[in-house]
Amino acid sequence: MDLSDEIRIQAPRDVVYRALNDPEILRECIPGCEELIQHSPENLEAKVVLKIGPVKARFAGEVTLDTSNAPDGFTLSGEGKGGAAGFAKGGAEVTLTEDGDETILAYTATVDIGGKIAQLGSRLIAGTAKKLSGKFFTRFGEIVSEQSVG
Amino acid sequence: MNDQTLTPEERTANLKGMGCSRKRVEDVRFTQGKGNYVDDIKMDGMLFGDFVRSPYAHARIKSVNKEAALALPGVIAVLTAEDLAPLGLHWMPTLAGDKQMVLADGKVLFQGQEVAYVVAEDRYIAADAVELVEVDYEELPVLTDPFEALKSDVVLREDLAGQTEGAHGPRKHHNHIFTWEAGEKDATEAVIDGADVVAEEMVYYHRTHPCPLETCGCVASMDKVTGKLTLYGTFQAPHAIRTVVSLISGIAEHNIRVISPDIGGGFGNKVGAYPGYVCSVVASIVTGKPVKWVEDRMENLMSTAFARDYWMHGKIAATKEGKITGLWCHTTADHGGFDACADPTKFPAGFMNICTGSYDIPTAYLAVDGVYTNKAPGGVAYRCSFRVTEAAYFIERMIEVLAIKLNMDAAELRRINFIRKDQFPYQSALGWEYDSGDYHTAWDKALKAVGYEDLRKEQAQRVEDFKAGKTRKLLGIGLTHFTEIVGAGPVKNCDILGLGMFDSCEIRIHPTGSAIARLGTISQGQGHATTFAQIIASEIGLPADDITLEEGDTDTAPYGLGTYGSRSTPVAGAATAMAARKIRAKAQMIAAYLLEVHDNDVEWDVDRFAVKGAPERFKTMKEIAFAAYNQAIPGLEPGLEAVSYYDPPNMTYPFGAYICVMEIDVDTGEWEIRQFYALDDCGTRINPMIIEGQVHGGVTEALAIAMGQEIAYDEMGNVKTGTLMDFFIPTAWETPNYTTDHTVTPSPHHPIGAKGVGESPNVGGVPAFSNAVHDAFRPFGLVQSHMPHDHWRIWKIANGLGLHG
Amino acid sequence: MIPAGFEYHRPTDTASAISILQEHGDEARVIAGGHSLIPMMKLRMADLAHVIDLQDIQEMKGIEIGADSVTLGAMVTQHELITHDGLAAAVPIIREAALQIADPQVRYVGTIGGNVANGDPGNDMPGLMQCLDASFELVGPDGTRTVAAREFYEAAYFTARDDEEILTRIMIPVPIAGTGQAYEKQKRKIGDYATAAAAVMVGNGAASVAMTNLADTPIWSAEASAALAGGDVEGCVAAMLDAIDPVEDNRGPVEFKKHVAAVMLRRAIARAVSRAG
Amino acid sequence: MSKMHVKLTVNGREVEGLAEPRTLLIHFLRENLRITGPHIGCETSHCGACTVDIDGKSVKSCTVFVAQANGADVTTVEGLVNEDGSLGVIQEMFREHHGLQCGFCTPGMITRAHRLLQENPSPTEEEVRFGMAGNLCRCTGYQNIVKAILASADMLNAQKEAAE
Repeated sequence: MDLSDEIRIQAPRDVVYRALNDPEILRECIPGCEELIQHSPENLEAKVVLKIGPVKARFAGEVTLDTSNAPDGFTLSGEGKGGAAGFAKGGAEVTLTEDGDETILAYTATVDIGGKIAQLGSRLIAGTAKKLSGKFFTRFGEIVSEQSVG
Repeated sequence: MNDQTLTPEERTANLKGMGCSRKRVEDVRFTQGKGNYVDDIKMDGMLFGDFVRSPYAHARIKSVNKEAALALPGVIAVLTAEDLAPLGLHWMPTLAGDKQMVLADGKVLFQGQEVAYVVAEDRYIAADAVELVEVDYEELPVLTDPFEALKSDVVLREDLAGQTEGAHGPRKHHNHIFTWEAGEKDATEAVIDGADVVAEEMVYYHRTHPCPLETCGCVASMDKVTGKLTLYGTFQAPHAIRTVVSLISGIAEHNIRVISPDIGGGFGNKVGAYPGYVCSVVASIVTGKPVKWVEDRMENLMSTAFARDYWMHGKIAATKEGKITGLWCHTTADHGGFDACADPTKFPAGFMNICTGSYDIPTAYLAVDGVYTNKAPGGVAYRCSFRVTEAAYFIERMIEVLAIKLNMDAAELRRINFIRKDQFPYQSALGWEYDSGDYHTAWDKALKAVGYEDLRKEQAQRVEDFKAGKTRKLLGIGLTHFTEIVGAGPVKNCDILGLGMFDSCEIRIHPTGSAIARLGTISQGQGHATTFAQIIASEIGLPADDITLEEGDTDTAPYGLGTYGSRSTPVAGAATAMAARKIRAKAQMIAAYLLEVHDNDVEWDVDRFAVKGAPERFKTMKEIAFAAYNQAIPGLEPGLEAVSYYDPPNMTYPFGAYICVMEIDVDTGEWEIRQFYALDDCGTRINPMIIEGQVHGGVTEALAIAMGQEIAYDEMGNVKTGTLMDFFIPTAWETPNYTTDHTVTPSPHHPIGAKGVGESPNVGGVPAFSNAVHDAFRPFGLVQSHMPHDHWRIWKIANGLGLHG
Repeated sequence: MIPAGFEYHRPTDTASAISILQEHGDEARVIAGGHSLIPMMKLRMADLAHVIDLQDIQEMKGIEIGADSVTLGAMVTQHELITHDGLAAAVPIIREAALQIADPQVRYVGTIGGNVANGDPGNDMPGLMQCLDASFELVGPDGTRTVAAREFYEAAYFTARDDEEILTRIMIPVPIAGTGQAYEKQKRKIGDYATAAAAVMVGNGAASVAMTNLADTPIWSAEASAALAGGDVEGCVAAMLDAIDPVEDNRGPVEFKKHVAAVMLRRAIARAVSRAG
Repeated sequence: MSKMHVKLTVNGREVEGLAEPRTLLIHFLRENLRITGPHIGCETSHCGACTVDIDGKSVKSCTVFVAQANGADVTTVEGLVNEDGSLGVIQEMFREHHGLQCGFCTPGMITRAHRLLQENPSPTEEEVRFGMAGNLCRCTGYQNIVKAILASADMLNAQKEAAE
């Protein structure tokens, strides 16, 4: 399943880029994120509680960042394992475009899910993934804008 | 009641023997909830086993961490392949000559595969512990398409790497299992090359699942004092299970008792051996306690035996008048991760070579390639004899496709190609000898019953109305004439894992004239306790109500191969009649002695032997039974019992004519069955009520399969249809009423002429429904589309034909 | 399929239920009929430490038929909706839709509150409530508020209800006399969610149109409703097709769902129009 | 997990027991009380094999926690036999009309049919089919089940008339 969207952030591109690499900010933005540990600039480990309607499952995942294209954007890929609930894997390509003092953040993401969650929830995954990624970027935009303004 | 005052007809009626719609004796317990199914068994100290299963369709297992699970109070053990390996039980043989992992050995090959087996004090703790077993997987590329699998570099079965010879001959590729051929390749291709008309299509019979309402399960109980293992389970073939368990566990066969209690539907799902059985046995041996394992519905649909998944590429040749001259078929068979098909050993594609169907086809060729993929193993005969529903679907689609090519009426095309009554016994081009049949009579009766010509007129009018914008509904007339091959089978060519496919019956008459019969089969709803008693009643003249039937206990029943492939009546039913006849033969001697005449001077009369020419001088079977035990008869042993092991000389070939009239909404893809007529010829009819019930049920399963039921996978190998929300089983609301009918063409080689009927309605039903869908769109140019015909696929047909404006 | 363990609560009033919710936060969930939540718990997809059963809360029960408005307690079952003649007289489309939900057993325990509150786009009642312009009463630690059904749904399972709020009542304006109503649903079989479903009210120069399971929320369209009010059926269908955003699942691909959506909508309109007086 | 005290009336008899709240009613009936008529078929509330009657409602007991049923009046297929132990009318009609084969769905079918006929003593065939749509059968194709229920209705109505 593919997702894409773009948002406008009231902050310069390098600020946005730095924020995207800041585990503390990411932790705050990822819906349900309980823990985000940075093992290296490229490797992160996350613990996320996915709570969607009747579903509530804990995922543990690893995320790898590819920063070779900084600060125009970066790509990330990761896999999360939710035990009996199943697993999810995917990647996202984020591009940052300067627009005056602001930055346009565009992303395209691919998500594949497996296990029970795919068997039972496929009809709801697309909408939920869209909602969650929307939540992430909205929150991200808010925090970065606030920090930048502040 | 004074026997002398009753007419022979009245005495016959009192027996409730063959031909009468005797009420079922089983129902008294079932209707009040007193059946005894495997999950009803509860034993002191019984533990419960549950599986950790793979969420991945293909992955390497890097590690399994049991610690947290073992730390949970109430958890007794967590078994993995490593624990089973020292016992040699981490792999087990399949019925198809392959081997299958009991617990994942280094990697998993399909979603839902068994990885670890948790044993706990009850099922709640076991379920909690399953969550606590941590398995680290490394995902591998997934192959769900057999055609891709045959091209891929990815090696699914690393254990077979480098092996170019499999259980059924050479392997052409590392994901290839076997090639099986029948008929004349060159001759068939020559006929096709030179034919007036050739129709060619790919006919796909999708993957589905028997999905009995009761899932699979067992209770294994090892008595360490006596050394005896008792295994209760949902087994369609208890004796075969006993032998298999003995062979793989090393426990002597006499120390194993396998009991099939009441079974909540089988339909082929409960023929094979599953990892759950092996793990439960091991767990009981290790713990010394009874261990129960019952799978849940998702596990059932994901991991136990699937059915079908045959890609059948066909070519059919004919003269321009429509006389079929040749049939060619190449099948690509998707077997999943292990070849666990339940077929007789010499037939790795079952009886797919019955695919010439009801037609006199002089030349034919069939080749089947088995392929490994990342799907569940199985390939069982789901309410059909081995691969017969695939064969029937194939030929009945090819006939329709040929009719389109010839611009002929499909009913007429069938009629001119049927094997004629005078051709039986008929030798088919692919190697079978059809025992008996009268297809033209059945066909004409069916067409007349539904008013075929009027239906065609109505359909033509409907097409006109549709084109004129007066209706959005089309009318489809689905025709099928099927021939089954059931009753496997002659031991000379049918065995499973080397076990010859005879069956057995032992009858013991008690002194007061009641009886018990024990069989090697096991009912899963077919009503054996009712119908086999009827056979005995007619054969030996004791009332069916006085005869108890016992099946499914290997300690008491004679060895038999079990109930599947419609073999109970053709094989065990024959054994029953033969055992009864042995008893009658002895009874004749006893009667003659009692009547003080020569053996040949008495004759059989419903329920007694009477002196020839003096019917008032007789001895009833009841009297004879008493004498057999209590009177010294020179030259005869006391007692009255007999056993028969019946090795049938041939299969039986039931047939039928089914017609489905279906309304289809072009805009939504919704369908409605307006009429369904099912004529079955299963030879001699033992219990018409039960036959009718079997037909209703079988046609309904066909409806499900044709119209929506499938095991669907996505590209990642996720099972998309793992619950009854998505796995289509019609309710009373979607299911129509059926009209049943029959002709009777007895089997010439079966002692009572019976042929078996439980599976015919599924074999005949699927093409009838599918042909109705195709037929509705034939006037608009549809030739072939794939099942299941759920709403969106029907809509897609209509859309593709430009019917949505 | 065995659920994980939890602590069970059965409060007798809404306030107690809310305080339990507050106390346990994320770990607690209310259940009414339970037929959405319990299967998920059995599949170990929902792991909750506290289950709050609402069955003994009398104030969440009952059907009140007023002159202008119908009030349904959240714990009213589908079965009660079907068998209540007063309700059928006031808002007949509710019975028509409720009969299309699940199966008899599930309708005995499934509640209107559960159906509208959990935000599953497959549920039938949310779209119907949007069509009827119903509003939902939410009670939480900070008191009671009312949210229009048309404002309630954000995404699959995301709604305007806060975690510590309970949906207690549903208020439905009684359509004025002469309004024709119809609910049309295509499904694979009894018990299934809609492949597509349409709720339509039309008459007296007004109209309201909503659809189910064709996006991650129910879809009520002002444009489609306005078009239909003006007698423009094709405009209504076009506007609705613009508003929906179905995804592919086992019920079929997107193009099919869009096509069926239009068919269901046209059929519902035709029936509603035929019933309008 | 701590257990709770559960008290139910089952088939007219008061029963008590200790159970975890998460215990499904079907398991409480089958494992604790050894009432094994209701069966487990699909576990997601689609098949109806576990149907019991709770306080006058047909309910799928695989999707009810015993905690929710605490205090309820439960009837299972075992409770539908006559006082003398003979088969009740619906049970007898299922047998008479061959409305069952493997028998696994039968307890749920009969229990559901019982409630259906309580609410609608003279249903049409269509009403029977709609009213039984929460119960799946893999064996019979429903035709004889429907026949059995319609025959039960006639028989029960005749009995009622005779009693009046």
